[in-house]
Amino acid sequence: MEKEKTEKFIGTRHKVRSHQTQNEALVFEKSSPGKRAYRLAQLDVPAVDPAALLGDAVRSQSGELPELSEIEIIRHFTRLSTWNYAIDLGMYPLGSCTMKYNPRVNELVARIEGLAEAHPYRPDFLAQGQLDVIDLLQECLLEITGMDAITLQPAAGAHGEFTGILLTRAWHESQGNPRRAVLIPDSAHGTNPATAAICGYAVENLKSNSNGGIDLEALTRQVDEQTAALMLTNPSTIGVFENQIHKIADILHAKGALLYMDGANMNALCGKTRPGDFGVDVMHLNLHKTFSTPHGGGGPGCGPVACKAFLEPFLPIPVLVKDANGEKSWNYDRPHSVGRVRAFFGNFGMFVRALAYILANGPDGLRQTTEDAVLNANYIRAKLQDLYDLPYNTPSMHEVVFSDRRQMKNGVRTGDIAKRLIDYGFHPYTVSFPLIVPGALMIEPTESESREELDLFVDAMRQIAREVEENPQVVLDAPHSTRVSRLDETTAARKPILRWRKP
Amino acid sequence: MEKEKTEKFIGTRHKVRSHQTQNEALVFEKSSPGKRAYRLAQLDVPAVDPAALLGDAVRSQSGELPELSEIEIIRHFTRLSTWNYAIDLGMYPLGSCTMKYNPRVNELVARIEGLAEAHPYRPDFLAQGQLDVIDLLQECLLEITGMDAITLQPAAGAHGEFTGILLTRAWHESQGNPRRAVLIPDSAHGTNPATAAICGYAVENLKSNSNGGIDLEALTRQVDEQTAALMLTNPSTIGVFENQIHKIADILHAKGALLYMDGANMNALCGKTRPGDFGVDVMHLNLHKTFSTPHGGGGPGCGPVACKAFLEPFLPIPVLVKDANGEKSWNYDRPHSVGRVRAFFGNFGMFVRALAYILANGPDGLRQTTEDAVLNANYIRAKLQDLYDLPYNTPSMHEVVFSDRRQMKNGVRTGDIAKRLIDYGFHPYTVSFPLIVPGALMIEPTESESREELDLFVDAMRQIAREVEENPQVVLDAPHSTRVSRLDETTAARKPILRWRKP
Amino acid sequence: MRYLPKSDAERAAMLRDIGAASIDDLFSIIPEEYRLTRDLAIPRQMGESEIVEWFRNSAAKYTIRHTSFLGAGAYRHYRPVVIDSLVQRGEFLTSYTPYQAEISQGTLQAIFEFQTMICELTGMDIANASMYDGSTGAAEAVMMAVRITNRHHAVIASTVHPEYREVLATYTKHQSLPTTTIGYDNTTGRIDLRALDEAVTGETAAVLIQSPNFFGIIEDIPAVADIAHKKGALLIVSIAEAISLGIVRPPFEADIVSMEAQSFGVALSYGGPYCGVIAAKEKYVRQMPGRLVGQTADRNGYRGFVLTLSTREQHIRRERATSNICTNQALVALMATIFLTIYGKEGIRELAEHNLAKSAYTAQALTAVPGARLRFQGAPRFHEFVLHTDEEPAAWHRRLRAEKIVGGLELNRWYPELENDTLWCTTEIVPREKIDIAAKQLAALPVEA
Amino acid sequence: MRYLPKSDAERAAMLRDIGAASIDDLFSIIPEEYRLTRDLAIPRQMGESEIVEWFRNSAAKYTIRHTSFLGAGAYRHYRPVVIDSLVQRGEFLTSYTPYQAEISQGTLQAIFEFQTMICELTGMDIANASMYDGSTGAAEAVMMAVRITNRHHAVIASTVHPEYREVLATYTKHQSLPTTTIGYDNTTGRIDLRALDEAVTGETAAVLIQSPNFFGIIEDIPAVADIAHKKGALLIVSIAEAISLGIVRPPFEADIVSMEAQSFGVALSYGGPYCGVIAAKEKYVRQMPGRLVGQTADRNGYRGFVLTLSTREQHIRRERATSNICTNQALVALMATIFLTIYGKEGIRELAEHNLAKSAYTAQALTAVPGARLRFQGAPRFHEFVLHTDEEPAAWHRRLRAEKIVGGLELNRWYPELENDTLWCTTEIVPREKIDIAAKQLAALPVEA
Ligand SMILES: Cc1ncc(COP(=O)(O)O)c(C=O)c1O
Ligand SMILES: Cc1ncc(COP(=O)(O)O)c(C=O)c1O
Repeated sequence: MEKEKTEKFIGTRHKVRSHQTQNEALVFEKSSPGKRAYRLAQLDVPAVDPAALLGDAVRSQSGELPELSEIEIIRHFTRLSTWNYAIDLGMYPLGSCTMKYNPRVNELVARIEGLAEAHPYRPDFLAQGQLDVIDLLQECLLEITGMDAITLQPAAGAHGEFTGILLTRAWHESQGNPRRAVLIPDSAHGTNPATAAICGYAVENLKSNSNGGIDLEALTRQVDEQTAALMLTNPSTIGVFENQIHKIADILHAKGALLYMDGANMNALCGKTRPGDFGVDVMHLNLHKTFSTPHGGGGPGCGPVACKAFLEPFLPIPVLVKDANGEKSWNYDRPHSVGRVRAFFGNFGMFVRALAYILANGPDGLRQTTEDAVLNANYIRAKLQDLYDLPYNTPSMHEVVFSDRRQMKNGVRTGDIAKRLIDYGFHPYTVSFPLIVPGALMIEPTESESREELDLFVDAMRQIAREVEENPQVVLDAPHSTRVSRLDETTAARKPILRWRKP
Repeated sequence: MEKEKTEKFIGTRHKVRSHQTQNEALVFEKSSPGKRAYRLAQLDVPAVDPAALLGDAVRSQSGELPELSEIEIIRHFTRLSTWNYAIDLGMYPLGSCTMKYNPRVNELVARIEGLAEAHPYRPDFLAQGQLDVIDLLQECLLEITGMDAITLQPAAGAHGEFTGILLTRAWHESQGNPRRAVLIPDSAHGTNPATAAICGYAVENLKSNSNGGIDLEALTRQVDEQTAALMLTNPSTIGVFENQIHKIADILHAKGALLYMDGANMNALCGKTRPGDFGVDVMHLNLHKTFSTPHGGGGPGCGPVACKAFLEPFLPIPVLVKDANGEKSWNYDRPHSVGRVRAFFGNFGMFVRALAYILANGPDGLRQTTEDAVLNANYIRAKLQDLYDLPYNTPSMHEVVFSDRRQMKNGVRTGDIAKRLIDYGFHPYTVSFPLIVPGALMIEPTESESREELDLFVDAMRQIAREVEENPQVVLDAPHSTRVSRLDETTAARKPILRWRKP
Repeated sequence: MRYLPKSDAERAAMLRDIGAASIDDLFSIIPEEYRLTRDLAIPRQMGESEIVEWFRNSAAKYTIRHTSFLGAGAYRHYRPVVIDSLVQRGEFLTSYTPYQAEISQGTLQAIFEFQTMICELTGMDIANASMYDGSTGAAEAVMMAVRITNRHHAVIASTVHPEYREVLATYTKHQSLPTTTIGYDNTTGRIDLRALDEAVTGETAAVLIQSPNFFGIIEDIPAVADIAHKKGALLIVSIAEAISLGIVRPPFEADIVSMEAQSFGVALSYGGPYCGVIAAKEKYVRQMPGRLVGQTADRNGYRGFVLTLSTREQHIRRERATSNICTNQALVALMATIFLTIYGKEGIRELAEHNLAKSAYTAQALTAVPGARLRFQGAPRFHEFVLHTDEEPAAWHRRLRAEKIVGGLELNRWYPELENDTLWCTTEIVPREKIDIAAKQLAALPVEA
Repeated sequence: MRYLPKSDAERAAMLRDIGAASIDDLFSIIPEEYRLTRDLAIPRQMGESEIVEWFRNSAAKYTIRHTSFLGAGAYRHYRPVVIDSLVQRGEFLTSYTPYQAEISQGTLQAIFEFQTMICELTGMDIANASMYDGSTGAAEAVMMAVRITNRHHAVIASTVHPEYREVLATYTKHQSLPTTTIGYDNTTGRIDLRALDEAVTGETAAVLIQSPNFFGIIEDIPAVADIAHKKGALLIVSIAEAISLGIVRPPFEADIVSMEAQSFGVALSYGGPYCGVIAAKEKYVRQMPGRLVGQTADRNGYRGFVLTLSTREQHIRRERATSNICTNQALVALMATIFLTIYGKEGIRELAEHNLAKSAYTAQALTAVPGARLRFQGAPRFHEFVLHTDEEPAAWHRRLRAEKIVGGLELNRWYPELENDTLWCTTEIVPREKIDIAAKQLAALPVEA
C-alpha cells in the first residue's frame, strides 16, 4: 500500500496523493478581439441589413462575450473540470442526494439523433417513438411505486412536490374545501415547507418522536378538517423506515386528509416495498437520484408525480393516451386538471436516461440495487458507531445519520470533519441536515460503492476521529490538500460580486 | 496574478497549483470473482457445448482477466487519466512531434456509423462513401506537397519511410541495380537509418555542416552510383530550412540517386512551399503531426507517401481508380507494385480526421497555421536566446533547438531542465535530440499556443535558468510537484517486470 | 447486475461484519404485509446492446430526417461539437451542486461565467444560476415582482407564449394573485398599448411581456416600460428565443428578464431539459429565486467562487424562501456557457443575422404564394412570422409532409381568432432548397381539389 | 481560422518582439522560386456544420444498415459504450508517447495492464505495447525469429491471411529471407503437416501459421510445434480473431504469438486503425520489436511505470534497432484494454461461446440449402466457415443484397482452386432472423435461371 508522510497527517492517506492542476483565469480574461472559435455555414440566401429590418429594435452594442479560439475553450473547461470532485472519481456520500453511478449508455441513447432532435410540437403521429419512451417509463414507474396514475412533467423533486400538493389541493377543492394547512415533520427537507407555502397552505410543524419518526398521538391531535395533507419522507431523512406508515395513513384519511410521500429516498425501497401498497395517496420520485440520471453539478433533474386513481383527473395537462390500435397521443381536454407546471412535456432527456437504467436493471437488478444500498449504509454504521455518536439507533435503511456530539468536546463540528474528509480524498457527507439532529453527519453511500471504497471511507473517518482527539487543529484547518481552502463566504454574501465586469 | 510560495521555488509558478489526485491500483488488484461489467444480448440461437465442438482445441482454463463492475472501470480509467499531461491541459512543446490541437469534430465524424462500421471487404459499390473520403484526401495531400501520386496505406511515419524507400529500391531495380547505400545526415531521426536497414540498404552517415545543414562538398564526394537515395528532413531537425535543397537534388539526380524527404516537419511548409516544387522525388507525411490526428498516448498515426510520376507504378497495392462516370474502385492489378505494406487500406479513421482538419482550414487556414507555427517558434527563440545557448543561429522555422552548454557549468543537463519544466506546469520539450546538438533542448510550440501560454513558458524557462544559477539542486531534484518523481529506470531495465502476475 | 461493484461473497462477508444473518434482516422493519415478495412486472434485465437497439428503434419511428419550420419556444440551432465533448467529462457530468467549494471550483467558476454572460446579453446587472425553463422562470419572475412591490396583481400580454401563460396561471392560482391578460394589436401583432395603459393600476405588481413575442414580433419595450413604470409597476420581459439578443436591442428598461436559454447549444430533445434563467436589476438581488455564485478569496488570498446569499433559499428559509427550487438546470447552463464562449461577441451577432436572413427569405418565398400573406405588418420581427393562407393548413401540411417537411404551427389551437394562421420559424440550419420546396408545395393545387 | 488562438494584433505585436518587419521575413530563407504565391487548390474553409454534413452524406451513400457475414481478418463485435467515453478523455486522447513518466503514469499503467492481459490470453510470458496491425506484426515476428535463431529461411502456411502473407513478402523481400509456403489439407482445411515436415530444415528460422486460420479452422498447434521444434525452428502463431482466445486453447507451444486485437472493442472503420501486438517467451525479450512498459519505483518508493529496454529501439540503436517502429497504436490498445476489463475472465468466454453458437447455427442453416455444403470437415472451427455452393456466388449475392445482406466473401480471389467457395463469419451481433433470411435467399431460385 502506498504511503505519504507529511506533518499535516497523523495517519496515512491511502486514497489520494497531491499532484498539480493547471490554473485558469476567467474566460473573459482570456478574450482578445479578433480570435474566433466559430465559423458559420455559407449563407445560402441573400444577406440582410439588420438595421433596415429592425429599426430602433436593432442592437447597437454587442454584449461583452469572450472571444477565444477553439483550443483555448477546450483547455478552459478541461482545466476547470479538473478542479471538481465527481462520482467518476470516487465515493460521494451526500446523504439524501443518492449520488450513484451514472451509466454512460444513458448518455449515448439520450443523444440518438431521432430522440435528441425531436421538436416538442412535432405532430403526434411523427412522435410515436418519443411517446413509446414516455409510455414505457410511466408503466415502469407505476409498477415500482404501486400507484395508479403518473405525470412526468415536473422538472425536479421540488417541482414534483409542487405538482403533488396542487393535486391534493384540487381534490380538496372538488370536495368543497381546499383546507388550510399542510403538516410537515421537523425532519423534512426544506423544499417541503417551501412548496406548501407556494401552494397557498399554512405549514404546520410536526415534532418527531424520540426515534425521529412520527408521533402518532401528536399526529392524531394535530390532524383536523383543515389539514390538507401530511408530507412524509419515507424512509425518513434519518434513513429510517416509518413502520407505522399504515396507521399514519389511517389517521389522515379518517379526517379526510391525504398522505403525500416525498420519494427522494426511493432508493431504499425499489423492488422491496411499494408506497401505493402502504397507504400513500400521492408522491414524487427523483429520477436524478433513484434512477441514475446525472446531477450535472446541480441539475437537470426530473420529478415525476404518481398518485392514486381518485387524483388522476387533476393531473397536469397534457396526459398521454393510447387508442385501440396502440397509436399514442396527447390529451389536453382535461377539465379538472391543475393546469400546466411547465412548458412542453418535461425533461424528456431524463426520461430516456431513467428508462435505460430501468431496462439495464430489470426486476432482479432493481431489487439487488436496493439491497446493496441498504447493505452499504449499514456497513458504514457498523464500522463507525463506536467512534461517532448515533442519535437514533433505530435500524438504518439506505443512509445513516451520526452527530458530532463527541467531536464537539474538542471544538470540532460536523462541518470541520467534512472539510477534513476532503484531505482524505472523499466528497463530504451532507452537513447539518436533517435539523432534528444537531451537528448531523448524513451519510448515504448508495449501492455504487465497492467494499474497498467503503473501507477506505471508514478508515478516513476513523483517522479523523483520532485526529480530533490528538490534534484537532489539523481538522479545524482542513482542507490542506486542495487548490483553494476555506473560502470567505461571509464577505461573499456581504459584498456580493455576482458577475465579472470589464475593467 | 495568483502566487504560491514554497521553499521549493525561488520564483513564482503562475501556471499550476497542487491539488489532489486519486490513487488507483492495477485493474487486476481490483478484481474479485463474480463481479460483472457486461451483459450479453439474449442468445437467439441454440446454445452449443464448446467442448463437444472444439475437442482438444477447447480452452480448459481462462486467462486471468480482471472482474470488475462498470463503475469501477469508469473510475479506474478516469483516475488513471488524471495522472497524464495532455495538449488539452496545456502547451506540449515536444520538438519534432508537432503536438497541435486535435479538433473534436474530427472525433465525431470518424465515429459516424456509416464510416466507423464499414467492413474493409464490403464490395466497392457499397463503399463509395469511404472511397470519396480517400479520394479527396489524396487530392488535397498531392496539392499540398506538389507531388504526382500517393498512397495512404502506411500506418505511421516510419512505416511511410519504409514504403518510400521501397519505392526507391523498386525503381532502381527497374533500372537494373537496386544500389547499395542510403545517405542519412547525422541530424536525422532514428527511424531513418532503421528504415534504410530494413530495406536492405547500408546506411551511410552524412556529417552536417557548421549550420547543421547539408555540406554540399561532402555530399558531392559521397554520392556515387551505389547511392540509392538521400533521406533528408526539411526543415531539418534543428528547424532550419535547407535552402540548398535544389542543389542537393541536382547532385543526387546527376548520379541517378533519389531525394527522399522526411515530411515530419511539413507543419513549417504547408501552403508556403511544396516539396514537389523543390526537387523531392518521394516523401512521407505524418497525419498525426501536421494534420491534427491525435497522438493518443503513442498512436495510432498515419504516414502517407507521395511521389513523383516515375515512381507511381511501384506504389503498394491496391490503388484507388475512378471510371468515366466517377465510380471509384480498388485496382490490384499492378505488376510493378512493391506489394502491400499492411492489410486492408491503411488507418482509414485517421484519413477521416485529417480530411476534416483540411476542410476546416482551407487554403487560407493552412497558410495561416504554418505562419503561426513559425511565428511561435521564433518568438520563443527571441525570448530565450539570451539565457540558453543557441548552437546554430541559422533562422528557425517551426522549432528552435537550444543546448544546455551554459547550464552544464552548474551541473544541470537538458534532462534536468526538462523535469523542472514539469514543476512549472509544462510538458518538457524533446530531450537530447537531434544528436548533432549535445544536450539539446528541442522546442516546437506549434501554432496552437496563444501568446499568453508562450509567455508563461518563457517565464518558466527563464526562472529555471535563474534557479540553475542560484540553486541548481532544486532543478536536479525536480519534479517536486508530481505524484511520482524520478522513477528508477535502471532497475526497470536490469530486472524487467513487464506484466502483473497473480500472487 | 453490471453496475453493482460486489460479488456475492463480498455481500456475505459484509453481512457478517454487520452482524446480520441475511439481507432480509436489514429490511425486517418493513411490515410483513407490505414487503414485495414477487418480481416487479417490468421488462427483464437487458444487455447494453439490447438497450441501444431498443432506443434506436423507437428513435427511428417516422423520423427519417424531416426539415421543420417549427419554433414557438423550442429552436433548432447548430450545436458545436465541443459542447458535448466537454459536458460529458465526468468531472462536470457526475458532480453535485457545488456546496463544497474546495472541490467544486470548476462548476462554480463556470456558473459565475454563465451569470456574467446572461447579464451582458440581457443588459441586466445580475443573473441566477438557472431555473427549470422559460415558463417556470416567467412565473417565478412574477412572484419575485410581487415580493418586491408588495402588490398583488399582474398584467400579462396575450402574446406571451401560451404555455408560459398556462404555467403562470398554475403558479398564481393559489397565491391570491389575480392577472389581467392584454390582447394584441391586430395590424402589428404587438401588445395593445391602449388596453395595457388602462389595465395597469397602482395595484399592479408587474407587466409581463415577451419579446420577440409568440408571433416572432419584437415588442416596443420603451413604450411598455413607460406605461408600467409610471404606475410603479415592474416590467418583466420574457425571452423565448435567446439568439435574438445577438441582434435585437436588449430590454434595458426591464426590471426583470426571464429567459429560456435552450437556443444556446441545447438539443430540442422533445421539450427538455432546457434552461431558464432570471436576470434583474442589482437592487432586487435579495428577492432573486434560485442559486447565485459569488466571487471571493480563500485563506491564502486565491480568488475563488462560492454559492452565496443562500438565506434566500429553501434549505435555510424553508416556508419563507424566495422559491422552493433546489435542483436546477446546471449542466444545461454549462452547455449554454460553452456555446456562448464558442460564438462570442461577434459570432452571436453573425449567427443572429443569418437567422434574420433565412427568415426574411422564407417570408418572401411563402408570401409570393397566391392566397398566402403575412398576418401582421409594420413591426420588426426576428426569425418567426405568422402566415395566413386561404387554403386550410391541414391540406398543405399533407403536401409538405410528402416532401419530409413539417410546416408552420397552427395557431388557432391557442388563438381561435387566428383561423388558417400558422407560425413559421427558420433558423440558420434550414437550407434554402427546402424553403423553396415548401413554397412550391404551398402553391401547388390541393391533392384533393 | 477557429483553431488558431491569435488575433492579428497579437501577431503584429509578436513580430515586433521578434524584430521582424513582417511574417514573410521568417520565410525568407525559402528560395524565392519555391515560395508558393497562390492559394492551394483545395476546398474552401468550411464551417463545422458543413464538415459534419459532408461526412454524413458520404457515410450515407449506400449504407442503409446492411447485415454482413464478412469477417476474414476484420470482425464486427458489439463495442461497449464506456470505451469511447473513456478514450475520448483529452488526457488519453491528446497525450504523446509516455517518455516523461512523472506526467504519463495514466498511459503507462494502462499499457502495463494491456501487456498483462495479452499474456494471460495468449499464454505467453511477455507482450509489447502494440504493433501497427496483425499483418505487420506477423512480419516483425518472423524477422524477430530470424534475429533469435540467426537462420534465414521461413516456412509459411497458405492458410495464413493472404494479405498478411503479402505484407510478409514485402518485408522479407529485401532481407535475403526466402520463404516456403505450405498448402492445406483438402479435407480438414488445416496446414498440410506432411508437406510442412518436409519443408522445415535446419535452416528454418520459423514456421508461421494462423489459428483460427483464414478458413476459420483451428490448427493442430501441438503437432505443428513438434515439427518446427525438432528442427530447432521457432513456431510463430498469428491470431486474427482475438475473441477466439475466450474459448480456444491458447498456442502454449508457440515461441512467438502475433495477434490482431481489433476484435477487442475496435470499430471496423474500413480496415483501420487496428491493433497488432507481439507476445513471446520471456527469453526473447531483447529481440522484441516495439515499446515495452515496465514496473519500477520512484525515489519515494511509490510504484510507478516507465518505458523500458529502449536500447532495442530506433531512437537509441538506429540502424541496428529491432524494428523501425516508433508511433504505434497506443490508443487502440487502450480500447482493447478497456474492452477486456469490461468482459473480464468470464465475459470473454461467454462472448466467444455466443460467437461459436451463432456460427454453428449459420453453418447448419446454410448447409441445409440444396447445392450448398461445408468445404472443409473434421477439424474444429471458431466462428467462420467456408461454404461451397453449386450456384455461383455472384448470383445469390444479388438476391441477398436485395435483403440488405452482404453474404460470404469469395475466396477464389486468393485461392483460384476454391471456385464457388465463400467464407462466412457470424459474430454475436448478427440476429438469427437475418441468418434465416440469408438461408432462404440462398435456397431461392436464381433471379435469372
Ligand atoms: C428529501 C428530499 N426532498 C426533496 C428534495 C428536492 O429535490 P430536488 O433537488 O430535485 O428539487 C431533495 C433533494 O435534495 C431531498 O433530499
Ligand atoms: C523527424 C521524424 N521522422 C520520423 C518520425 C517517425 O514517425 P512515426 O513516429 O509516425 O513513425 C518522427 C516521429 O517522431 C520524426 O520526428
